[in-house]
Amino acid sequence: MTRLRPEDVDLTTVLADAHLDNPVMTASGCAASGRELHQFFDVAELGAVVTKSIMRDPRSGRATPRMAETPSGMLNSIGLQGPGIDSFLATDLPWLLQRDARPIVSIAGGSLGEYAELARRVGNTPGVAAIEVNISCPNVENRGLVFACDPFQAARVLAVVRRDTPRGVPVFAKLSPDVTSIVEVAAAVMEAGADGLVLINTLLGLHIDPATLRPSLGGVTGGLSGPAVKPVALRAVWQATQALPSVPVIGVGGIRTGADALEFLAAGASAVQVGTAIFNDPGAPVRVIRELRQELAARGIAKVSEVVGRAHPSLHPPSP
Amino acid sequence: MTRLRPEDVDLTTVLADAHLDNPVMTASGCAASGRELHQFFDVAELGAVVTKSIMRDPRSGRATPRMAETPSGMLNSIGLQGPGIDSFLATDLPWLLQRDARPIVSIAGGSLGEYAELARRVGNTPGVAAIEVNISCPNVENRGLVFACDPFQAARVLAVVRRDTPRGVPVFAKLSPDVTSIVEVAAAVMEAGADGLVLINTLLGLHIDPATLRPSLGGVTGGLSGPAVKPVALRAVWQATQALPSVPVIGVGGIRTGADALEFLAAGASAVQVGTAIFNDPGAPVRVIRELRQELAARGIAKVSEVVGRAHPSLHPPSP
Amino acid sequence: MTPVSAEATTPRGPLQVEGEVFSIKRVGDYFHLTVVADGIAERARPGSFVALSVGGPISGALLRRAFSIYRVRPAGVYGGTVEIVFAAHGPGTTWMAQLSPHDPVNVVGPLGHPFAQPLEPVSCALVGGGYGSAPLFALAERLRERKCAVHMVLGAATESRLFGTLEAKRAAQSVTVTTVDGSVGIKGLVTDPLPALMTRNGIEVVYSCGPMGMLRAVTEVATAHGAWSQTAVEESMACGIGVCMTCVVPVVGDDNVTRMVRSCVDGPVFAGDRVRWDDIGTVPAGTHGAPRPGRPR
Amino acid sequence: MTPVSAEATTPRGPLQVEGEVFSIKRVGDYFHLTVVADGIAERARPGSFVALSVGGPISGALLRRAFSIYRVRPAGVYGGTVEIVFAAHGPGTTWMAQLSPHDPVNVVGPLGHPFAQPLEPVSCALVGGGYGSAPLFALAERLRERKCAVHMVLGAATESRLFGTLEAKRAAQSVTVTTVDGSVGIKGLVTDPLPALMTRNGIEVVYSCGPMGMLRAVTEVATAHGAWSQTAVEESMACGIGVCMTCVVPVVGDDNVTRMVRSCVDGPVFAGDRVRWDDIGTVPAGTHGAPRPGRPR
Ligand SMILES: Cc1cc2nc3c(=O)[nH]c(=O)nc-3n(C[C@H](O)[C@H](O)[C@H](O)COP(=O)(O)OP(=O)(O)OC[C@H]3O[C@@H](n4cnc5c(N)ncnc54)[C@H](O)[C@@H]3O)c2cc1C
Ligand SMILES: Cc1cc2nc3c(=O)[nH]c(=O)nc-3n(C[C@H](O)[C@H](O)[C@H](O)COP(=O)(O)OP(=O)(O)OC[C@H]3O[C@@H](n4cnc5c(N)ncnc54)[C@H](O)[C@@H]3O)c2cc1C
Ligand SMILES: Cc1cc2nc3c(=O)[nH]c(=O)nc-3n(C[C@H](O)[C@H](O)[C@H](O)COP(=O)(O)O)c2cc1C
Ligand SMILES: Cc1cc2nc3c(=O)[nH]c(=O)nc-3n(C[C@H](O)[C@H](O)[C@H](O)COP(=O)(O)O)c2cc1C
Ligand code: FES
Ligand code: FES
Repeated sequence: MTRLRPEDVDLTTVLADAHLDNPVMTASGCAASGRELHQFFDVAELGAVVTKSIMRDPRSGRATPRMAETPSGMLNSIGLQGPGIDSFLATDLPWLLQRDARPIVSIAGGSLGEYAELARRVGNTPGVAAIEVNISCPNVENRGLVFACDPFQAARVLAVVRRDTPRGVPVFAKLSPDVTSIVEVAAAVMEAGADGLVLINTLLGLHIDPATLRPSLGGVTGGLSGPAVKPVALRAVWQATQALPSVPVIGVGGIRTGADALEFLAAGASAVQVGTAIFNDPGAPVRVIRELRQELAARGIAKVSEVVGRAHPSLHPPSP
Repeated sequence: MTRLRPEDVDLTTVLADAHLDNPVMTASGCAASGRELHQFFDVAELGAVVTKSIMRDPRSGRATPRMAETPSGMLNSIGLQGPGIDSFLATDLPWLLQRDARPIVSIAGGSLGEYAELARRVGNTPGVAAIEVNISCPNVENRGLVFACDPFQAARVLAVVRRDTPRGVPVFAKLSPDVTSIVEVAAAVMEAGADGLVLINTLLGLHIDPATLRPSLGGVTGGLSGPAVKPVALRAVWQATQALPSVPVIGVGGIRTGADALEFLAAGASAVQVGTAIFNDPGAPVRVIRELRQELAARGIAKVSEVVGRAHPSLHPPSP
Repeated sequence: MTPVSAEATTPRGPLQVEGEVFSIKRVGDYFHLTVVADGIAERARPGSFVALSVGGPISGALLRRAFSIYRVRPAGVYGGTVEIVFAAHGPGTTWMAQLSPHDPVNVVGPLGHPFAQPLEPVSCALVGGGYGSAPLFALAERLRERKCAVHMVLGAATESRLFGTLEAKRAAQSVTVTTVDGSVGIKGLVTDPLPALMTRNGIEVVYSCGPMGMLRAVTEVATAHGAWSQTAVEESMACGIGVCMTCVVPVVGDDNVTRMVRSCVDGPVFAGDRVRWDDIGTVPAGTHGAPRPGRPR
Repeated sequence: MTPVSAEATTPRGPLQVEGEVFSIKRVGDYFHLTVVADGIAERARPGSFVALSVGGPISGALLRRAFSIYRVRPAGVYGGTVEIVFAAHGPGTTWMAQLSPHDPVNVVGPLGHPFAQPLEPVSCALVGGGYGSAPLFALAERLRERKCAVHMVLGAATESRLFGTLEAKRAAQSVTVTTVDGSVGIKGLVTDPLPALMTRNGIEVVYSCGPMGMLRAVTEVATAHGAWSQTAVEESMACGIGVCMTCVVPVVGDDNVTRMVRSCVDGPVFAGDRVRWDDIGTVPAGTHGAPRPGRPR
């Protein structure tokens, strides 16, 4: 066998209508809009840059403290601080496009109307590779219940976003793991028209301040992320792709290395996102691309698509 | 202020009808029936020894590998290997009682009938401090769905166990965090007659073997435990005690130190269990008791009961 | 007199460097750590900081720890070095205190918006609380190069928590020391001697670094004397590079609008009178994008 | 001839000891680590193991790593020591390979059921694969004290993965070495020379430690020659002390019933002919408590 060289591995990835050079993205909220990371590497090297979830209006976010470190992870309660869609479309998105980056824009809303408006405005901007729909937001019209926790409400959001997003711009639903059956929510949003799934958003957690014995975070509870949640994220990807084998899935949760990325691909993801690991290593996303090439080459796998779903015995019977 | 000495802190704890010397227990499945740990410390020093969930019949458990290490945690898929109730009552329970330990017996079943039988046999054995009901088991009569994931099925189990357990022996329901609303399940089991809650059991996770790119565990998915899950466990305790302030809660998930135990008490737990940390430090449960005394003394808190629920602003307004 | 941002010097922007411990020494209650980390010295400016990873190769602590740069030396015999002064506080810094020469240590830096420096040769007070004095020495040097008069006020709870009192004598025209317990210097807070010192020396800019409470009090004194204040704040940071939005403080902009501003890139140094000290830990009403009453978030 | 358990020696039972690295040396592809850990030496028996915590004070790796005890020295000038030989395999052992003298290392041990030793002075073969030879030297010493003849067979993939070939010459009447690549000794597996060696020396007990596949093959040879076999298995262990049930292997009891048996306390040494080698990684049908067909678990 002639040894496969890392640089010869084909990393190109197709996610519904989105064609990417490689399957590695930033995770929403962990890379702002790419500008700061551009000091450490060229953002055009990434499969895509997923931007911080943008809302219609400017938003101050929650009170500090907004973070607490936890074993192999962290909690955050940012509360979706952001400049609002006008400023985003005027400044952040053009910056990414000028650098030849592939932007996937994450949108978040408090009502179906907000989601629809965001979908129209983002979807009609040339150069947007896809829309990621963050449904882990309280539904203003429904007692503040989080859309992602109810398959019916989640599906309504996706139906509206798909309806108002131009054809050719794929729409991905980002799901919360804090549900009894992620497969049920996944099936509901796919049924409603989503083109794929992003799994997973953070887990709900709490941190107690040892000095005051009160919750540390300004927002009381926060979202748990980082390597600590990797087993939960892998499980969600595996369950969703086992139940819905043809659905494109983007895996996220605790990815730090190319080996981690490979595990998500094997579990069924077609692409991956790097989030909290960036805080430890600002160069993590490009390092993950490099390491993924090496992991694939070392196994003699010439195309990344070949490894997607390997962990599913029913879909990929072991070679004899 | 005269300094409070650790040995003068009052750790006595009341959980429904169970009176304990201190609030620190082993977690079910992480201490077998106490015998092995007795090589490292006297099991009578613990508030209680919670035994490995026992089923009616002997049980081989799942195929190996049964564990995988994960960042700050581990996955297990033991599959409730155990000797069955006859052997347990003949050997393990008498051993604990002879050592003056306080046994809390964890029971698990595949049907309501099994739970009822276990409740009767365990509940009628003198010396049992309480019954802990592990409902994270597939329901044989209901398509193998896990009891803990459905408030209605969970409540049915607790109703049957409470009915068949003698008065005076409290019954605790151990809940799974893998649900959309743990408060809903908590309310349902309390309504059905449970005397208190144990929060939390493991989170469902997956590990991929880097060599084969297949799931590592014989049982495919496994339960995530250890410090990685502490923020999720604290959140569950906080949510449940916020919604049901008068319910006794035993906190479990990632506790390693006295400071961790204190955080659970502040979040609303009246007692705590030490699980996976034992695998790192076989003396962890008694060390946690010692450290908890120190933490309380350093804060001038003379009775452990005073600290329970401190993190709830509504229940404990901050002193001026 | 308006302080302006330090001049743009090339090379710019932060680096990530796998460095190596050159030396680590106890200094009172603190540790003085020198790390060989090429390229950082050349880019550092007074007030910028570095972020170190902690816990080693299989660390359970994911986030970097932020430390003000005390001193740098550009590449020479030993490669460029960067020096910090830290307190062993929680698990991460306790781990750092166990480092030995040649141990690897990963550094990201220099980070943050540094101290603005005056164009004219004015009189400056540099006020440091505890290890907060560390970044003031490089600042003092730059100010003296600009022919500014430099007066230092160093305070701490007790003598062992003071850093650099001896070095301050070389760095400044005058040095005033305060301790809460009176173990050395004036018994009290840095703000006790500050007003008289400002009047006496015609101070036009007050620089400060230390606990939030001190920064606020120093700013009050400075403002009351009509002086500019430059404060280096310390807010919990997850990324240190501006991407996570955890490190925000409410700051009033030129347009008089309060914004939740990132202290890692827009700070850590802010004009003291722009920070809403009383409202730290809240989102003050009227902040840009703050929740409007009656609308659930 | 029936091997019986090693005599009960007081003190008994495992300890948890905060030890200290005495020395660490490279030996071929392995590391030879000596730890000062009082009390363990006195309790250790050939075939027992220790479990070390890895990663330091803020480690993200919670579980201990298990290693056969190579050698012990009871408390003397330096306090009691325990020695292991390990391969830097994954993150935990890679971290261990970076240890230096005086570094702290937490040890639990001795753990596990040791090699059973014959009462009569019989002829024994000791077969080690890779670092699996490490526990055989202490065993050889005890066997020689019991006037047993000791023949050693050490095998590995290649020369650098052999451990203790020189020491074996002192420890045994005969030493046979095999390597898969033929870099030293006989080209092949330990089971290639074993049958002839057994016949030649009238071997009655075969001890083995190494990869599962080797243990199984050695057991087959031993059984074919009517000899007893004692095998030290290596199964993933979460606790090492018998409380978690992760480390089970299917073993046939005296009652001919197969049970899933803990290799940390009931092993790691099992009579080779009692282990259902083919069924490792499964719960064989008929195992005590195995799922019955048609009943979901
Ligand atoms: C810009 C800046 C400059 C600093 N300069 C210095 C310095 O020169 N010398 C020094 O000793 N310390 C300095 N600090 C504080 C230092 O970062 C903390 O003491 C350190 O992070 C504590 O880590 P730990 O693991 O010991 O504590 P832990 O409590 O275990 O830390 C847990 C988490 O909280 C964060 N955290 C805890 N305390 C602080 C704090 N005070 N500020 C920010 N984050 C915190 C940590 O980074 C970590 O993510 C500075 C902080 C900032 C933001
Ligand atoms: C009774 C016994 C004796 C052993 N004796 C030795 C010895 O003398 N020398 C030596 O080099 N190795 C020995 N091993 C194997 C050694 O425990 C593993 O190589 C080590 O645990 C790997 O840790 P890691 O962090 O490098 O690998 P990782 O793959 O990161 O380990 C991840 C997890 O899997 C477990 N694990 C991984 N490989 C093994 C394995 N082969 N056996 C058991 N658990 C494993 C680890 O303990 C850890 O919990 C022994 C194992 C057992 C059970
Ligand atoms: C500080 C922070 C901010 C985040 N903000 C968002 C967000 O705006 N929208 C979103 O969909 N997810 C957000 N997330 C979740 C991440 O995109 C990701 O789903 C999660 O952190 C798990 O991946 P990780 O472990 O790699 O970080 C945020 C996570 C962090 C840590
Ligand atoms: C190896 C292992 C076996 C377990 N077995 C049981 C069990 O039999 N019954 C049960 O209710 N919980 C069981 N658990 C869950 C623990 O009791 C506990 O709820 C969980 O591990 C979280 O706590 P920890 O992080 O302290 O381990 C088991 C956990 C582990 C790691
Ligand atoms: S620390 Fe992340 S934005 Fe400032
Ligand atoms: S490793 Fe836990 S029982 Fe054997």
